[in-house]
Amino acid sequence: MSADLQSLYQELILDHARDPEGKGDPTALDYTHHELNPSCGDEITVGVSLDDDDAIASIVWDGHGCSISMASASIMTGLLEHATREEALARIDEFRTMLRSRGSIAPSEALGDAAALQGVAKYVMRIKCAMLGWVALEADLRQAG
Amino acid sequence: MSADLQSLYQELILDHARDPEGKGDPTALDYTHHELNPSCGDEITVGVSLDDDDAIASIVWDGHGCSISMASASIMTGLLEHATREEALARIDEFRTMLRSRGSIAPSEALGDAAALQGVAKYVMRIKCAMLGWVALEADLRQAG
Amino acid sequence: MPDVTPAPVREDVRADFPGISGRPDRVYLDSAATSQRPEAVISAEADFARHDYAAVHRGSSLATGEATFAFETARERVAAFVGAGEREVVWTENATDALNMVALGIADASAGLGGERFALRAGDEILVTEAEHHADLIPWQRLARRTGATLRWVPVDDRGLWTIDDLRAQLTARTRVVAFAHVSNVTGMIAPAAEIASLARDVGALSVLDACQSAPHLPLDLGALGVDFAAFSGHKMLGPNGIGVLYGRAELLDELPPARTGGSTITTVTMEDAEFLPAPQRFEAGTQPVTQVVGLGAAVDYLAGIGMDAVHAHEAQLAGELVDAVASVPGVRLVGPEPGAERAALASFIVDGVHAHDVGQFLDDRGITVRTGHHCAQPLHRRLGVAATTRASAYLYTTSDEIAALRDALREVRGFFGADR
Amino acid sequence: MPDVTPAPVREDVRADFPGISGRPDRVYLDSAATSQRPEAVISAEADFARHDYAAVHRGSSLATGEATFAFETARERVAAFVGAGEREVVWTENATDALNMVALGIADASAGLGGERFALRAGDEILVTEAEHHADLIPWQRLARRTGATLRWVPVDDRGLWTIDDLRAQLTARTRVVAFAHVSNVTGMIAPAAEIASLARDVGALSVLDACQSAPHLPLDLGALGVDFAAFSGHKMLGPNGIGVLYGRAELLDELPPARTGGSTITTVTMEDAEFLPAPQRFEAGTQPVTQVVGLGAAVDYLAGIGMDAVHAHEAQLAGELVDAVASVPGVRLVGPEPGAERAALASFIVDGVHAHDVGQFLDDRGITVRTGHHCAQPLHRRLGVAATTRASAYLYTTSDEIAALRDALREVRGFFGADR
Ligand SMILES: Cc1ncc(COP(=O)(O)O)c(C=O)c1O
Ligand SMILES: Cc1ncc(COP(=O)(O)O)c(C=O)c1O
Repeated sequence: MSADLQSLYQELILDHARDPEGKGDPTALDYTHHELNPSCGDEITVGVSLDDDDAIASIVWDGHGCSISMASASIMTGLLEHATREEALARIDEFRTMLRSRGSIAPSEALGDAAALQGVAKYVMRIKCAMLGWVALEADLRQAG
Repeated sequence: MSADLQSLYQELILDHARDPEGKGDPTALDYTHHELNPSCGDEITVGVSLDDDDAIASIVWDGHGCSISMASASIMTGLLEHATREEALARIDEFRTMLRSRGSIAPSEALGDAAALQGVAKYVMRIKCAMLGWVALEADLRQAG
Repeated sequence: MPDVTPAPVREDVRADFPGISGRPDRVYLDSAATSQRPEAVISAEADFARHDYAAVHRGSSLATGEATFAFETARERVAAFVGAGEREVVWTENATDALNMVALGIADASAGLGGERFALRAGDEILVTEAEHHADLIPWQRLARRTGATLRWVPVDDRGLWTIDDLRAQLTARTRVVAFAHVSNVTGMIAPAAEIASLARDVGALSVLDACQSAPHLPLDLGALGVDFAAFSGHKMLGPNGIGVLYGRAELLDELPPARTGGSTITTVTMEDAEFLPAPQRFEAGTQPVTQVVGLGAAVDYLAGIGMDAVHAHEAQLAGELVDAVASVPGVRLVGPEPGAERAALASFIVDGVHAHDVGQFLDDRGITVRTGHHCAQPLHRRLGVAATTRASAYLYTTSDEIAALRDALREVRGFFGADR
Repeated sequence: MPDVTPAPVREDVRADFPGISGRPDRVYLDSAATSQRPEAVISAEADFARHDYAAVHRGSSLATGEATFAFETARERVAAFVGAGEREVVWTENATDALNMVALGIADASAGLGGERFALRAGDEILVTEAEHHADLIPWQRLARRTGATLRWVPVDDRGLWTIDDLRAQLTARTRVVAFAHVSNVTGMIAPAAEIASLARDVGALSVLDACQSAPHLPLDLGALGVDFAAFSGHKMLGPNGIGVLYGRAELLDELPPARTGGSTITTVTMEDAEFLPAPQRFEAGTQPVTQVVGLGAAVDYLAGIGMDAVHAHEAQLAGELVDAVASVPGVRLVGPEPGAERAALASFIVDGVHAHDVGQFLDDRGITVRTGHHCAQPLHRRLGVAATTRASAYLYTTSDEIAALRDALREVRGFFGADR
């Protein structure tokens, strides 16, 4: 087992994948968006509702996919619920930049548990997996904006 | 001037090109066929009439093209007028084989002045030029057959 | 299959492939996606680019003559390699392009742009199978929409398989095109191509063979199979990227309208209209992938040197080992023909509780390159009840040791992801 | 044109080209047909094939990741080289393929297969020029036949030239497409592309630029020109065969229906229907010419390293010398702009009394490679009153000595063929 693989599939990630947070029926929420990874057919639908202060009241998602995409959506839910719209968009941007950096940019504190997905940056073909839920949430928030 | 070029453009060929035999209006003859060299737009129409013994009574052609194609049509006229249909088809075949041989097959006596076109065999892209009139005549003779 | 045992593939064949011998850390089991190239092919391309490079079929210079000669003799060799006449081989960008050329040509015929015999009318039927690669499905869907024809398909069973009887059941008097893969890139099933070509002929339909997974691996005689059209790609048969072949029976190719038009395809062009050359030139619009044609010529020379019977026998052996390797691992489900049945040297499988991407990642970490995803066959995967499978595929340079390495790694996958708990 | 004199093209540039430096016996004046490749491009391709080769955009293996990275960064560099966004560069087989992709996409839109904004109706007009290459003419003729639109054209004068006023005179309220070459491959005339793009926009027509002869030779900023689509080929700009580019403004490309369909272009596929990805992927059906993309990336890096201003300045100098060389020979008639006027570094000419094939043969014997024929522009040649011309064309590796050699040889042509008697 290489260190890279160990760091990609940390226990935290495998746990989230097995037992994801926020999974449910997103259709009742204010905004929903469906995202698909064309290379494998994985899909996710992310729903979001905002409160009066433009903060995220709740995130609910449904979908199927690899452990990286499922864990990533699960971690995202915990991280961004209660963030303001602006904060959430900034976090999504930061997460994307980190993943695309090929390992050159370390996650800031603000990314919380999502830092565990840092190992994905080494694997170009998995970035889409890790981003799947985040891209859907981003689309929701842009609709809301 | 290379020997190859000298042999390609022998005086005999340049003379035929300047002063071609058989050039005229082919449309009055029994069979006519139009051939075109798509790479340069050169064209020829060859007409032929056969006598009762299936021999070529006359060949008349019209067209424009490079000196090789014009000289070749001119030489062909002298060589094949009065040949039988079978003989003419055999000569056309022999001529083609010689040209395609990349120089490995020498012309037989039967090709007469057409032997002067032997130099063309070295120049793949000019074979079409030398064959233009012959291919048209071949088509005429096949129609007649 | 010949009666006599073919000469085996040379022991030292791996040394010919820099992508294999130069990467001893890697077990390359993704040849069904794209094959590695022997040095002979790589050098043939590079040498041509260095020394003989010039435009082809345009102008009359010596340089053009040399390049045209190299280009056309490669055509003769590729044609001979698949049992075609040289006028029956059209260069395309890839197999996908070749299949589209047929579908778009039929669309143009249906719109009155020539080739009347190919015209489809509303209610005519196009028949494919549920196992097709998207390259042999979407062009036909689009053709149906362009012409009002109906797309029908042969359904597959739980393992992704179909039989000739299943196909016969879908044939009708209105079937005008029957398109199917010779060898499925997901199940490895080998279709009875000659019988299907003859069934199609009987109802007056054109047969179109997707030969992507057969041309590289089996002795192929398209003339003898009797199919009307066929398509395959250079990059799956030791050749370069960017070169594919459309095969068509000469009399059909001469009449099919060329969908893609441009230079070198014509006799006379006016501002109003253009007249097209006979095949193959009528389809070869614009500057052709000359270097790649030379490379593909070198690839078929290389394969012919090894002998396609030897390649096939080697792979038949590996196919058995692959199936045994996969079937021996608990919690792993094999797609395609049952163990023991005939199949190409590829195995797609589903690991219970572990997504294909994760399986692939784990194998990759062990240096084993496989393919994960829907392999451009979404309808088939939908039928199998999964979004993605993992596929291992072999070629003449694959060894039994490599397949054993796959088996050993596979045994650990479920444990690593905790799917065995 | 920049105000400052650009750095000149490096003196030793010829050493980079094996097809030039390795053939000291040859004067290569046929770069407008296809260019020679620097060793950097040839090696980039061969090294990729040897060491990094794997499928792109399919599956998730490390090998695929590396290959995909090489493939996509090449796209970024090619896009930057021509002033495009990276999503605005679609890989095609060649420029011909790119132009067909637009024409066939519009045909599909007109047949109701998506991209409604592109649909043509009977009576709509497509405008081209009489000087177009067949690749930018026949696809529009066929589109007109498929849709009932009318093809109109800008006529050329005795020298093969047309002006923006000539074009304006043909524009109508029904013009929906204006397609023209940035630089004519026969006359060397440079069209005012930005002005034409803006005229087209004013009448609501799409502008389509054939940039085959400009992308290799001029600093090009497609975004700034404001054209809607553009096409060019790798093999004319130091890159490999088998790779071309379709440029399109992102919002247009995302809506144009893909005529060629297959794997890697889709999101969801059922047996009935397929949904396509945004551009550029929606157009890149099947296994892409990955090696050639890597090679084209190396080619634009090489050109950018030399500097396109330097290339252009070098060629402006050579263009003048070419024109002088040709115009100085008695009995030789120059086509295209008058001596002194702006033109690309190419010169087509007619030798009185000697057919172009014979001229070419004579020059070839002197080791000078030129192009003879109609250069895929039959209507233009018909207008010039000849079936064929001879064309000499230069590139960054061409020297003044080579042009002097052309002039000296040209002086003997008529004598040799007895045309001066
Ligand atoms: C002006 C012009 N347009 C189009 C083409 C066609 O390019 P290609 O043959 O690479 O597709 C060429 C070159 O042949 C050209 O010079
Ligand atoms: C069965 C089958 N058909 C078609 C294709 C498409 O081939 P290409 O991508 O080379 O066009 C492939 C390979 O991807 C295949 O395996």
